Amino acid sequence: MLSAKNLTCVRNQRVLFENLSLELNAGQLMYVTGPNGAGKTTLLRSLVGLNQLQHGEITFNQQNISECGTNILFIGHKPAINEWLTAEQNLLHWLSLTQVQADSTELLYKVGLTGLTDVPVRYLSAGQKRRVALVRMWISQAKIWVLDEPFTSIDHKGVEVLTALFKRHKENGGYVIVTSHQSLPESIVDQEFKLAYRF
Amino acid sequence: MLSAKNLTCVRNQRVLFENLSLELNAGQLMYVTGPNGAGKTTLLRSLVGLNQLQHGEITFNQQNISECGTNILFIGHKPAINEWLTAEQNLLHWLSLTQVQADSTELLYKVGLTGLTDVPVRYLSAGQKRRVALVRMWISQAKIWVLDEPFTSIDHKGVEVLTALFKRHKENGGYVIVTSHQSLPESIVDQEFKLAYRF
Amino acid sequence: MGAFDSFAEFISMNGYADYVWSSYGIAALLIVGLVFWSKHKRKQLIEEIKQQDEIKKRRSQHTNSEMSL
Amino acid sequence: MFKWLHPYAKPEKAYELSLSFYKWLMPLSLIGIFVGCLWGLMFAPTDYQQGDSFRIIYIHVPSAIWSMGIYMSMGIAGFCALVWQIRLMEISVLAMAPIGAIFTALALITGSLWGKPMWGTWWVWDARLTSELILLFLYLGVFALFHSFDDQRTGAKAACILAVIGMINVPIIHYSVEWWNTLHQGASITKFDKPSIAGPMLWPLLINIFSVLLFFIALTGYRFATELLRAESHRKWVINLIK
Amino acid sequence: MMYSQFFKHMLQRDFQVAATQKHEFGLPIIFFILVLVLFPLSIGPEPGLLNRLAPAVGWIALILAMLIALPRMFVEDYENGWLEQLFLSGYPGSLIVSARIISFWALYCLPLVLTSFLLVPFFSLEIKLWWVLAQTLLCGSMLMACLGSVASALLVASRKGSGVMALLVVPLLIPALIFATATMDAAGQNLPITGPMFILMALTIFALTVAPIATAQALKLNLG
Amino acid sequence: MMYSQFFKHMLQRDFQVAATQKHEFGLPIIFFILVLVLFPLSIGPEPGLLNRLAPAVGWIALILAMLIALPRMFVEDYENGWLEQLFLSGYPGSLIVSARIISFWALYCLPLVLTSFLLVPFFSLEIKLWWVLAQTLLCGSMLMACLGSVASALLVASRKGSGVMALLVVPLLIPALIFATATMDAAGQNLPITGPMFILMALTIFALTVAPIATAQALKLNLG
Ligand code: HEM
Ligand SMILES: Nc1ncnc2c1ncn2[C@@H]1O[C@H](COP(=O)(O)OP(=O)(O)OP(=O)(O)O)[C@@H](O)[C@H]1O
Ligand SMILES: Nc1ncnc2c1ncn2[C@@H]1O[C@H](COP(=O)(O)OP(=O)(O)OP(=O)(O)O)[C@@H](O)[C@H]1O
Ligand SMILES: [Mg+2]
Ligand SMILES: [Mg+2]
Repeated sequence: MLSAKNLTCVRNQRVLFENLSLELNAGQLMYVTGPNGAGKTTLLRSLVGLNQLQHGEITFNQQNISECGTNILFIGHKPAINEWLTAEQNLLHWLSLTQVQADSTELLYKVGLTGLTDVPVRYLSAGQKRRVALVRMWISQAKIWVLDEPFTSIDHKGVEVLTALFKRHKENGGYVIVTSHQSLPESIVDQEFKLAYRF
Repeated sequence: MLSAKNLTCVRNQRVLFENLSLELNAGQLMYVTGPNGAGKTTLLRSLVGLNQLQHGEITFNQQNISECGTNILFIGHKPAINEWLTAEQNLLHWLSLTQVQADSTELLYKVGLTGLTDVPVRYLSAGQKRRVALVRMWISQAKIWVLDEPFTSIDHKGVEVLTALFKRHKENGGYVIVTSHQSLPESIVDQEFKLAYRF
Repeated sequence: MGAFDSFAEFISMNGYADYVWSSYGIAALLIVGLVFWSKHKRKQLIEEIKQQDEIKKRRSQHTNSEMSL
Repeated sequence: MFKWLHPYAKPEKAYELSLSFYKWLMPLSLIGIFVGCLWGLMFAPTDYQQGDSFRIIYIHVPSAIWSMGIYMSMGIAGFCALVWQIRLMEISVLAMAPIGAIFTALALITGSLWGKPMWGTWWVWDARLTSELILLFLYLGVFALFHSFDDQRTGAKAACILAVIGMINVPIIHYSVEWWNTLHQGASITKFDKPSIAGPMLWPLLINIFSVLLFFIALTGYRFATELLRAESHRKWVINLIK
Repeated sequence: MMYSQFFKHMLQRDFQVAATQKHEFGLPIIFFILVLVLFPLSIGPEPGLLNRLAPAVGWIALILAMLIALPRMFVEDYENGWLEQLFLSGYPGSLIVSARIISFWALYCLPLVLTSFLLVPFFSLEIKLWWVLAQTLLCGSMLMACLGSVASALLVASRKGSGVMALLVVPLLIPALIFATATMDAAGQNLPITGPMFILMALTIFALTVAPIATAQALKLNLG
Repeated sequence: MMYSQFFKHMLQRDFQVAATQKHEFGLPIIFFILVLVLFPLSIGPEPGLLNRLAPAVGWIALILAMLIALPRMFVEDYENGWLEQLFLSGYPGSLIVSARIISFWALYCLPLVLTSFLLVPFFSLEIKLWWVLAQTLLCGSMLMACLGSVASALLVASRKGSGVMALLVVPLLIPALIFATATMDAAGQNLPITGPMFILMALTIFALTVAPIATAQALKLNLG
């Protein structure tokens, strides 16, 4: 169980959220919504330990979140991709960072990048770049997926595939936390977490 | 009337589009769709003259497109914003570049950035950054709007406002060319232009 | 006049006036300047904090985070 | 001891304490400096070798000595800040840096003003002079580093890291005097290695050295209070205090 | 009229950006000073030798400090898309570019020339000679800003940084360096300096007329 | 076992990135060579003088070339988010950092040291002396890579580039420079060089042990 207690984040004297607590059980998906600037990104980064909080603690199965590195998959606004390398090279580096065995050609086929494997990522279109980052979801062995606007620049079919992927992960007992301004089908959302814009 | 004839673009030996022609009349909106990597961005950049084409010519009222600078508003993937300046400073520079008289405070109010005017743009959230770029649509005196995925990172209400804005521009006899992976309400789309992914 | 025979001699520092007086002058300038700069900074800061406090108050009434036509 | 210190770890208390340092020590130090300078300028006997140019010593030596002293205290404070995560220490590093930089600049300026009549040039590349110049760069580095960050807290921590690392340099610079002089012909400063300072000359110097120390403490207190206000600017006590 | 206003505005924006990135723009100066200091440190404290090297060190420090600043001439505006908006706005490219060259020179080169005064105490350079040196540096930095703007525009999309920049700019700068050395030699021997100085100025003026056009072309190439 | 594999892989990735950005990584070398060339050009061709200056020029060129390369040590991976993924991956920060320091050194410093051989023909430096110089440069560049990694990590978020970098690194490097000069002087006079050389090595080893930890801290500071 992933639980966060009393999170407080203040930015430039504006309270983004205060005493926020949340809990997520295995096999659940939490859909974080809110208007622009509400603090969704900040919350997600805090949950994976990439943000210093004024207050609060986050645990996963009674363990502090900063100690479960390999159990987290975080895909944020930044793609973690070197634009000078090809999609395949980027993927291979990711594979060996997470020590997963997988066939890179097949994976790139799955995200629709066949034929573009030898093109440096900087020539790809916005959506294709995003796909190179999202391919991590296919091979992830992490329990917790924290995804910040995964659908950005992704076309209709892509969005459907991603939702299906969430579903599969949930069925395998994974945790998904996702933000998006595009609505998710209600059938897969277990908790909706609304962040309001605070002044 | 905006018309493009026989546009051909080849990238790295892949034909993105070939002998593509289109026409758009005053007061019309063209919705360019297509899967990731189809060439939407490339097409839009070509239309405003930012891309070298293998073939083809683009005219606006019988004038070559490269001569109607002030008549085009192009908002692409790149925001044209200096992240070290504040939203207001960025806006003021834009105002004096396009030589428009407008009240910057009111404009920033309209895009929902009041209270954040003195914060450098790099601290703003993804959607807020996007809004700083989109504010140009409110003051634009250009006839032709060319917008590449304007809805990226923008929240629900924002999308509605933007659509309303397209409508108003159309009613004033403007031209709108827009791409997006989020669907536009059919009532405002006059032409849908489908680009297929070509191998 | 202490070590000097006359006031004029004191001023001229037996030929080293430029060096001695300018170093004392610069020293005085820098030290006084530092003190005043620190004071100025403090005033500036207090002004800033006051302003921010007001902004914060105003923020709760006058803010808009939504787009509108 | 910690029981006694503890209340001062509260920002309000620390604020009051540091301001009271300023209140009491500042006038004292200014009087001291004034007396020392006046004594040095008017009453100390003329040096038979250097004439009246030697009177620069009353500014040069105190500022030179404390330029090094301040760096050391800055480094130590930075170390404490990093190891024990003491916020107030971080702030004190920031309070000290500009003062140290000014004293370093002063030592350099007065030194070269003294050097011109004595050595015939404004500057020689001798170990001591050079190391003083490097010290100035270190101070500027701490300052520039702090200002490279938008977040005050991050900037302060980064500045502490540099202050601590820079401290390693101080003893090295100190010893480099020996190594360097053995290789490159020592500059004329060697002549003054054993200054035969007599009592009447020495007293105003001692007064000034001591007064400059007091001045440093007083001004640090003041600047510390300011930086503390900045760091705590959203706290209630600050807002109450200002009104 | 409109052009001059546009020009003024471009300059204003550049200064504003520089003011928000204060350090960024103060830093070539620091680099310059450090180069000046590194020399005596590693050569050793011989006033005669240092004096002899002073003009050369001044020029080398200038070239190196500018090589560091040059790559950033257009890159930020290119990456955030402001540059393409400028070119879309319909103003002539060479106008846009000259505004940038001038603001760059005022922000990055002029301070360096002033800072070169440190050669006087540090390298015991005579003030009279420094004055001549400053003039050559003034011309040289303008020339280098022009050459650099072309190089910077060519490289803007490829993020190649100072290295290729150096390779493009320095060979073209060598004639200027030679005439500057000649000027300094003449000044050192109390000969008239008008001859080489004049050539230096002619080079600079030539570069000033050609560079904006070439730069604008190079930028357009990279936007496509 | 796992750690060593991770380490190896990090190195591999850095080399691969360098290979795709060939120019980027060849460029400090070009800069280095340019500094070597600019000297004789602006000083004039006096073999005696040049010979005397050779070690100093070698060191200065090394420092400057590295100052150009250093800011890029972490910045790309920071901006595209790879660095935060590395820190999320649970490997110790100092391991991540040491891999980077070593690959940086191998890619950017080692070639410079080798290139310094050009001093032999250009400045008529004796080969024996060059050998000593190369040793001091080897130590010095390692030391500088360590110091630079801390500075680079501190500045990674602020995009401050070479200027502040210089201000942070050069003062700390001065002791090394002094000992290197001492070593070269001793070698020039055929005296034993072990004394100063030993201190130089001690400094380097000390830096090697401390830098990864400090750098990791600095990076964490910037990720938050
Ligand atoms: C720019 C030039 C100069 C600089 C940067 C400089 C720097 C310093 C420094 C850092 C100290 C403190 C040393 C210590 O406490 O260990 C010092 C002390 C001193 N300096 Fe200078 N100095 C300069 C020029 C001169 C000149 C020209 C003279 C006299 C002709 C001079 C006379 C002294 C004396 C007498 C002391 C006290 C030495 C002692 O503590 O025994 N200095 N200077
Ligand atoms: N240093 C700062 N100064 C002022 N405001 C800041 C600072 N840092 C962050 N903020 C504010 O904090 C909020 C951060 O929001 P965050 O990026 O988490 O939003 P979000 O919910 O992800 O929005 P979006 O949907 O646009 O991505 C923004 O409103 C931003 O203005
Ligand atoms: N230099 C190049 N080498 C190879 N392929 C290239 C190159 N430049 C562009 N491309 C290809 O051209 C296409 C460009 O697509 P473009 O950016 O126009 O797509 P898009 O329709 O805007 O997609 P998205 O919806 O993802 O934004 C991509 O498929 C890309 O792979
Ligand atoms: Mg966000
Ligand atoms: Mg696109």
